[in-house]
Amino acid sequence: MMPGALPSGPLALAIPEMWLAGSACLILLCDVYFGSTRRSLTATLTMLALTIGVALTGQYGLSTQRFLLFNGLYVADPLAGFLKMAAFVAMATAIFYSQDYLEQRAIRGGEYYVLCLTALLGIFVLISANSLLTVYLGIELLSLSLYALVAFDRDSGIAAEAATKYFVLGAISSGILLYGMSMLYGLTGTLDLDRLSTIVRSGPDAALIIGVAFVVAAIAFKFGAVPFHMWVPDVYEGAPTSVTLFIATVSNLGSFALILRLLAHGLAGTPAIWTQMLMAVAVLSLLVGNLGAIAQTNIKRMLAYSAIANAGFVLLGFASGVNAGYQAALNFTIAYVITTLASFGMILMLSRSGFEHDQIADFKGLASRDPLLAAMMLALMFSTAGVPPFIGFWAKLWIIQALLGSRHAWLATFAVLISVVGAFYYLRVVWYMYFEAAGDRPVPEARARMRFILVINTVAVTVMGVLPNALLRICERVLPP
Amino acid sequence: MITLAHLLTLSAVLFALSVAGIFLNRKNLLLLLMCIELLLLAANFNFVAFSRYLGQLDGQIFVFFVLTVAAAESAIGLAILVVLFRERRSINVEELDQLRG
Amino acid sequence: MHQIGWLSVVIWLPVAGGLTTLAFGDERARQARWAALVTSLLALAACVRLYAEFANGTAQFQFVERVSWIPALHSQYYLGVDGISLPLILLTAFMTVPVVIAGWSVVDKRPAQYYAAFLIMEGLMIGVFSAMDSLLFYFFWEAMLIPMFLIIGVWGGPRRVYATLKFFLYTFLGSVLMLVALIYLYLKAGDYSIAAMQQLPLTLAQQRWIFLAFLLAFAVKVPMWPVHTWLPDAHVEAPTGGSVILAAIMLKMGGYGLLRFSLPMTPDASHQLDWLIVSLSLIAIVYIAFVALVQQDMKKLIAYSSIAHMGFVTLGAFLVFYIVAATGSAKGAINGLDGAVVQMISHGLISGALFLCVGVMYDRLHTRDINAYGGVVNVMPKFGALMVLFALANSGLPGTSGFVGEFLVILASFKASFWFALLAASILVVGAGYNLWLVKRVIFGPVANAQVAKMQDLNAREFLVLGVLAAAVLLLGVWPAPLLNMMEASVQHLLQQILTSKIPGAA
Amino acid sequence: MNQTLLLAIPMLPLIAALIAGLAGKAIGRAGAAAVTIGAVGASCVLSCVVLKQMLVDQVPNYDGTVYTWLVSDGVRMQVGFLTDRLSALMMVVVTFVSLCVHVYTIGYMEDDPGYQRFFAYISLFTFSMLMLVMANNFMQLFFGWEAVGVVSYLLIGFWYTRPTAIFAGLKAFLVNRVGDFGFVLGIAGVLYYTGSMDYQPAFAAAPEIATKSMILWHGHAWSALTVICICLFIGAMGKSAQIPLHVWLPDSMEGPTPISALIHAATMVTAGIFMVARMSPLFEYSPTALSFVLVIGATTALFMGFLGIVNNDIKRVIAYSTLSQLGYMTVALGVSGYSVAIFHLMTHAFFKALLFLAAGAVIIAMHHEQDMRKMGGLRHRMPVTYWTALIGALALIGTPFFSGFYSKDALIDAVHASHRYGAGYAYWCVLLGVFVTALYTFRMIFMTFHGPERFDHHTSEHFHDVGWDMKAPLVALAIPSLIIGYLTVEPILFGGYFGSAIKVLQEHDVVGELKAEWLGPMAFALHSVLSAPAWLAALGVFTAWWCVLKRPQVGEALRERFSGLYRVLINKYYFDWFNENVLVPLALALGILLWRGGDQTLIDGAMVNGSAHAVDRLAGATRLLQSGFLYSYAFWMIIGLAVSLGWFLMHI
Amino acid sequence: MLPLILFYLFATVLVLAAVAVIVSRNPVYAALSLVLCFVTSAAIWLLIEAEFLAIVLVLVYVGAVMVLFLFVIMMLDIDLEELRAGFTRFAWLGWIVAGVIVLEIAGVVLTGKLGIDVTRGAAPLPANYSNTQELGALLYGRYAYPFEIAAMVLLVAIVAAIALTLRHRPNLKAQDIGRQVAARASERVRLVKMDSEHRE
Repeated sequence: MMPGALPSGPLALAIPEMWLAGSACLILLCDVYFGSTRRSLTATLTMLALTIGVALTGQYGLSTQRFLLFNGLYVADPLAGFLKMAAFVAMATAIFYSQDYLEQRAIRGGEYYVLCLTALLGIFVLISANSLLTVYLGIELLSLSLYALVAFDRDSGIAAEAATKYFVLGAISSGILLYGMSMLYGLTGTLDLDRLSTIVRSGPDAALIIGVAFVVAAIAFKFGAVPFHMWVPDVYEGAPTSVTLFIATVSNLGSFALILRLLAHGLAGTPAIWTQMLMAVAVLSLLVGNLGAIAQTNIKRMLAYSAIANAGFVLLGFASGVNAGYQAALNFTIAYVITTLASFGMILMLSRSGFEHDQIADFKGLASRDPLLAAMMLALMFSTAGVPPFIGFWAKLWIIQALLGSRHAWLATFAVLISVVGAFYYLRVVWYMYFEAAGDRPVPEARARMRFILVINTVAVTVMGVLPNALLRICERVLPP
Repeated sequence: MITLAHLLTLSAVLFALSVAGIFLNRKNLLLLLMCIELLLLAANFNFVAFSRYLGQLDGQIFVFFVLTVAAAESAIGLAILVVLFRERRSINVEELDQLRG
Repeated sequence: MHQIGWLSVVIWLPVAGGLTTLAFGDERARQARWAALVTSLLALAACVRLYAEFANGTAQFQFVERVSWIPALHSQYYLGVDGISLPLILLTAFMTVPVVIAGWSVVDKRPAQYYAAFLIMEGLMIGVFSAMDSLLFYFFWEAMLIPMFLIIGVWGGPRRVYATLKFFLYTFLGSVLMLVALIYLYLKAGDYSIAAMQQLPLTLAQQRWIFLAFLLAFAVKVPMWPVHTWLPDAHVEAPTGGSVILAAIMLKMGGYGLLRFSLPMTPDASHQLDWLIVSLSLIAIVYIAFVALVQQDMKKLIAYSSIAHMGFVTLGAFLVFYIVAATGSAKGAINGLDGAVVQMISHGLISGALFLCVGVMYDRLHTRDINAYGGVVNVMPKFGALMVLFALANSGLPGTSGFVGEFLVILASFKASFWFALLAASILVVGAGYNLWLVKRVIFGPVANAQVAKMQDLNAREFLVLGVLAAAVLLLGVWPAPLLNMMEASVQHLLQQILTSKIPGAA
Repeated sequence: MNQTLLLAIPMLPLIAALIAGLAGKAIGRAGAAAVTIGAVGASCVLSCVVLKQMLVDQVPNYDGTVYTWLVSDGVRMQVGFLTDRLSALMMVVVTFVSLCVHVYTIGYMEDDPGYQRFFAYISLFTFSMLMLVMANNFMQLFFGWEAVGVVSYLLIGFWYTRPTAIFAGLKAFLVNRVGDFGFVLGIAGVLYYTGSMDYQPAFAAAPEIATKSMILWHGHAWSALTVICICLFIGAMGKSAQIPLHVWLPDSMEGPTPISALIHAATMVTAGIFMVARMSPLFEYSPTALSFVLVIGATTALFMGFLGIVNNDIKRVIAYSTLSQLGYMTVALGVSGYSVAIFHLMTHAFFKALLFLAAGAVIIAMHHEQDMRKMGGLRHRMPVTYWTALIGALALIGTPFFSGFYSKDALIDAVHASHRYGAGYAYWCVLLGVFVTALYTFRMIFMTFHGPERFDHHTSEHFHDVGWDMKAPLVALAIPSLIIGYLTVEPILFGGYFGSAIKVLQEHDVVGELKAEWLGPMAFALHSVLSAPAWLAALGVFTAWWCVLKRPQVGEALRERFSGLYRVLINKYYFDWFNENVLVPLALALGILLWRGGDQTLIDGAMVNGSAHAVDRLAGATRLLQSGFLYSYAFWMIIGLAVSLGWFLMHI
Repeated sequence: MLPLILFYLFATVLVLAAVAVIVSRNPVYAALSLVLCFVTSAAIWLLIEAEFLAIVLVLVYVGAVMVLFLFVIMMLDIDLEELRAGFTRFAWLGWIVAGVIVLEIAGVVLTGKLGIDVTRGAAPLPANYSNTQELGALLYGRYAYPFEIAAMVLLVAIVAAIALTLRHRPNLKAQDIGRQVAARASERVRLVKMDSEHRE
């Protein structure tokens, strides 16, 4: 493909989406014709598509300015380019980690990859959304793909249960979102977020309150924030681990885009309402997430509660209502995605056919069975707990800094104190790996390729923990004040 | 004259009924799906009403898309329901409690 | 400016050595051991070089390295030492060597990881003492928890999990609030450098909050009563080397933090709340000494005695305002500060040595219960002599390092109040009580049982380790002047900072 | 004066101690003995040289620094020597007695496996004692003070397999620590009020401190100097075994006898006396403190003497005698008769060391039998020991012309002359003490050396007199015990020997009052026939003779007659009982209470683990919330929405 | 006046039908009640001159979605008796919450605190106004981008529904397109060589 053959000018900024949609269709077709014997080709093709996507985004999708496309329904700005790039990379990594797992469970359908790509497309739509309508469609595209993915392992009863719960609650939340959007629309007469942000000002309007409250509730649902979090543990546990990995990582980038576009941008004029709501939600999330995780024995479920707690942190960044907070939230999201990719990658790495390796106790004695994997898991757990020298530390640090900078000292104090409680369950994984005997648990399989990527992933967690400046700078740059 | 207030109130009642339906129902999953349709209907009512009374069509466009998405959603929802039923031989909400805690 | 950043060398050399050790793997334990020993010796040599080039008589920071690290947060890789931190760095490098040697033939469970943990920790601890950027300080401060967590958890005793979790969560709880305070200060100062924070004007209310946040972090580390209960548990369960490092160095970080952060950054709050520190210190000295008296587990006894002795550090550091109030001048306050620092160094040597002694006995009898011993000197005369020496040093015998710090603090506390001095001096009696009673029950007396009768005296390796420590303890006791000279200017400077109000408009 | 010379005096024993201690095996038993004896001998000679320089060559006092120990806040703490006539005298006494003990040890410890170690210890002790004596500042004084305590601790527990010995060592150290506790406070006070740790500036500031007061409790101002002096004296009470810190000294007899002679009679226990004399420039300005000293000393002098009467252990009798004599010295200090105190200290050092060594010889000869009831009639079997012991005993009870006479009578006269508060009580105590001293001393002499042999056949068979290595020191000590008082009483007490070393205010100068009546040592001795003490002493000897030799049953009868009193005495006034059954259990109970109750239950149980449990319970509750039922999930979502909506709608 | 009467009529039916949806114990009745809801809603939308959506609602919902519902109900062979047990113990709470929400929303609507003038009627539309045409123009012009996304949504629905429900039963004979396309001429005919039978 010659660069010159592609549309130049602003429309080229939408090439990532175009490529994604096109390649999804293409792969669907290919998959049908490959036949069941060569299904693994689909995975390879998907990886290829994602890699090309990265290249295309790098070439066309990045912009230093803010452009509006498609009659203002689509925005291309530095943040969008960065998030899409991150989403591509995260998706590719996630699929890479998932391959063996899917292979072993005979989840070979090419539809799996297609749905992954459409979900990614949904995220992209969210990232570039500049209208209530595109926000809604993005959410739905993402969610519908995810519902299907969660249920994808048709032989698993709990997957179906998880999918059902996810679906029902998700549908309710999108109903709530729609109701809220309708109120905002009714008040302003526009769906356009740019115009919304100029029209909406804090006032005693009930329509605004209803609209904002409903929208925030739906956003909180997407984040899995308390009390809209109930789906998170069940879905994380019930879904195939590869899907959980997707929900826990890539999907978070979409959530971040959602809250940024809708609240931080669209409702920038009336922060008083939603920052207060977010604070309440975030505090509850930190509390419930950290407490809930303590009592878990299933690591996927534990990480689900951890996700709830971490959502609390991201929401705290937004609750600060200042740009520094949004930057911190972005940084936190990226850090969280990188770390969580590797954490779930580790679970996938350790699971074998017929054995999910999803109990925390399955980690017992890993340090003696496979010191390298144990050391990496250690790094990941401490990173998530927010202990230097890992990336998670800076993520939390910046959130706290934003909170203090916006005079929310109590929130900051609460956040750090509750993260001490949270540290316990991360430590428990380390404890099982290092302090407990292995028993008759087997030595993990070699899987050199996956191991290699995991090492790179963990090294990234550490290197970015020792030298965090680059990521911080990027966050500053893509979210200029 | 039908005022906006009429329509909004009606939509609020619909919304509340669907909400009530969702958590009153502890048995049949299908009923839950129907309640969700009702919920979407309530939102659509708002959009249509606002669109009409504001004199601009964006709201109705939105409803159009909502209807499309809702159809797709129903399809997937029912597919999941089918999968669930095949696994569990039941669509009883009360029996969906393997995942908990 | 130095061509080579020697501070970086002493920080990263052990870390790199630790990673090398790790790379050798547990299968090649022999190589790993030697790598660890060589690394620790090299680090010590580098530290000695620092000492040799250190210029006394100035409060300026020396060997300063300042490189951009996180411009986005206005934080730098900013290192430097003054007369307060250099002794602690020397102590760290010095104590790591015995720890490495002490584990030589004793640790056979994952030896490479064992040594790696200690070496990495050495680097991080030196980092704590040499960081001049508070974010860098915190970075090292927290990172150090990880290897310690593993050391206690992997190589510890039967209740190691409880102990190490308690240790981690306790210290983590303390330090996160410090982080909040540091960020707050950064937002005010616009810079994470410690110097900038020390010069930042703050109202009394702000200082009070910051002081309390700092206090929790440092009090847990010191540890001060009543946040001390993690220490006995951690010590009892930790392997010998872990106990040594814990007692010898990690506790000092709390004291160091008080001197480097609390006092100079929040002098007015320190003034306002000094009653709190002084009372807690005195409680620690008296209360904990009595608790130590009744311990049956040797490590626990020494752990409690550590708490009591660290009480002198906190007491010495916070006497200054009382002295000013009582005598109208700060004359004598430096005695307290000097005493605090000297006490840190000395306690590092003595408690480290005592834990090594317990380790020596534990290696032979696999129990730390005092009742299981008796008459050890009959079969282990060399060991007995050294143990008695360290016990005496621990009870503050003149001529040993244990005396210097306590003496200075008692001298200073008399200026603050006769009663402070009285309570502080009570350690002379109770301290001697628990130390010598321990010696009486363990070392002296007829051979208690058949197991004791079979104990072998120190081998050359153990003798070397304990002998070197004994020499250090005596040397510091007989001639502490070099240490005091090193500190003098920095402590003077610190006193100036403490006495300068930071409340805007008050000065 | 030559600093190297002074430095050599303490360093030689130290080096010898190190050699004997660290290389004991290499140099062997004889080597260890030779090295240490050589070193202490050299020290002794050098000390004599120093004394000679001071007396004969009139070399001025030396006050110099060897090295700076540390400088903190401008306070220079250093190691240095102050050599004046006081310290020179002490040096000679210390090194001389030490030398004798060293020589004596060759024989006494002959069969002991810890031979080299013992020599190392006593050499180390000599070093420590010299450091104490020669100090020119409080820091070094305290160093020596504690160092002698430690060596004493090690030596009492020398036979470390004996539980009683190690117990006694521990007890000695702890009780001494109680004294040191006061001592260190006193030093801190000195630093506070004078800003210096050195003697000279501190002494110079004494009149000024005397005018200051410190508030210890609301509204109760104390003279700062009194507080300091009492604190310092508490230190002396520990070292010099004054009531109630005397309890360790009798027990310390568990150590080998040379130690009892060296440390627990001649040198270490007198450190307190020396220290107060050294601090005379301070004490002089605090009559209150001196009265305190006086009363404590007098009480010790008399009541410890009583205990000597009922004891049957030969060493313990001498130990109680030592306590009593220390009380005498303290009394002398209390009436500002510092020179008398030091004089008595010196004479006492000789004759008490002599008595201990003699007792040691008896013990060795009797195969480690210490019970006097199993002795008797030994004067024939051990004539040298007997005669030297008799000299010692006569000196102790103050027989005219013997050394003890001069010091004790001068002391009693000084007390008599004093008008200090408490001096009347003290006078009666010391006077009665003379009788008591004579009684128990000669009871001991008679029981041991006179009368029938009460030991069994086996002992009799294997009895062997000690060799000349042990007898020589006896003789060496007997000579000064006999004559030194006569020779030195005049210069020391009235010849201004101490010069500026001891400061006595004009109005307190009791010795000066005595001087007016002084006619010379001969006349003093002859006059004593007319004085009460001589008669009391004679009466004591007579009583002892009567009860022990003449009518042995009288003792028994008295014991039964005054059984209550006897029980009090045999239980040592219940001091030990109190300490062991009240103080120690109280401390342990407190420890247990604070540990179990405070640490484990309150802090750990309620706060630390309590919060962990609370978190745990909350976590369980959170789990319950996640019931697994869709309708409940939806319910929480809707409730959350409704609540937040309601909250904001209420606020418009 | 007539529209208002009609509105009240339809609204009443709508609410009653909605209540019927949530209280009926038989899913078939519920589905049919829901159909009634949609139809009355469409009628109300017609009343306020949103005719295109009214028709779409009936076509899409009644015609497609509800049929799908009924189809699934029939297909799943659900044991209705089991599902008939009724509401939760906390039904009263549900009703209260529903009431609160109605009060919250309707309350502010009716008290005029909404921030929007809710009392006015809609502006009359011009005579030649075609709701359908206007919507069409918007849909294919301004809203082309969402339209494409909606297409993807439908694609997802198709793919997902098939992927989830299509079952390859072991003994099912079906076409395998992949294999058919990949087949080569040489593989189409297999020559089997058989030994001739030997007669005994």
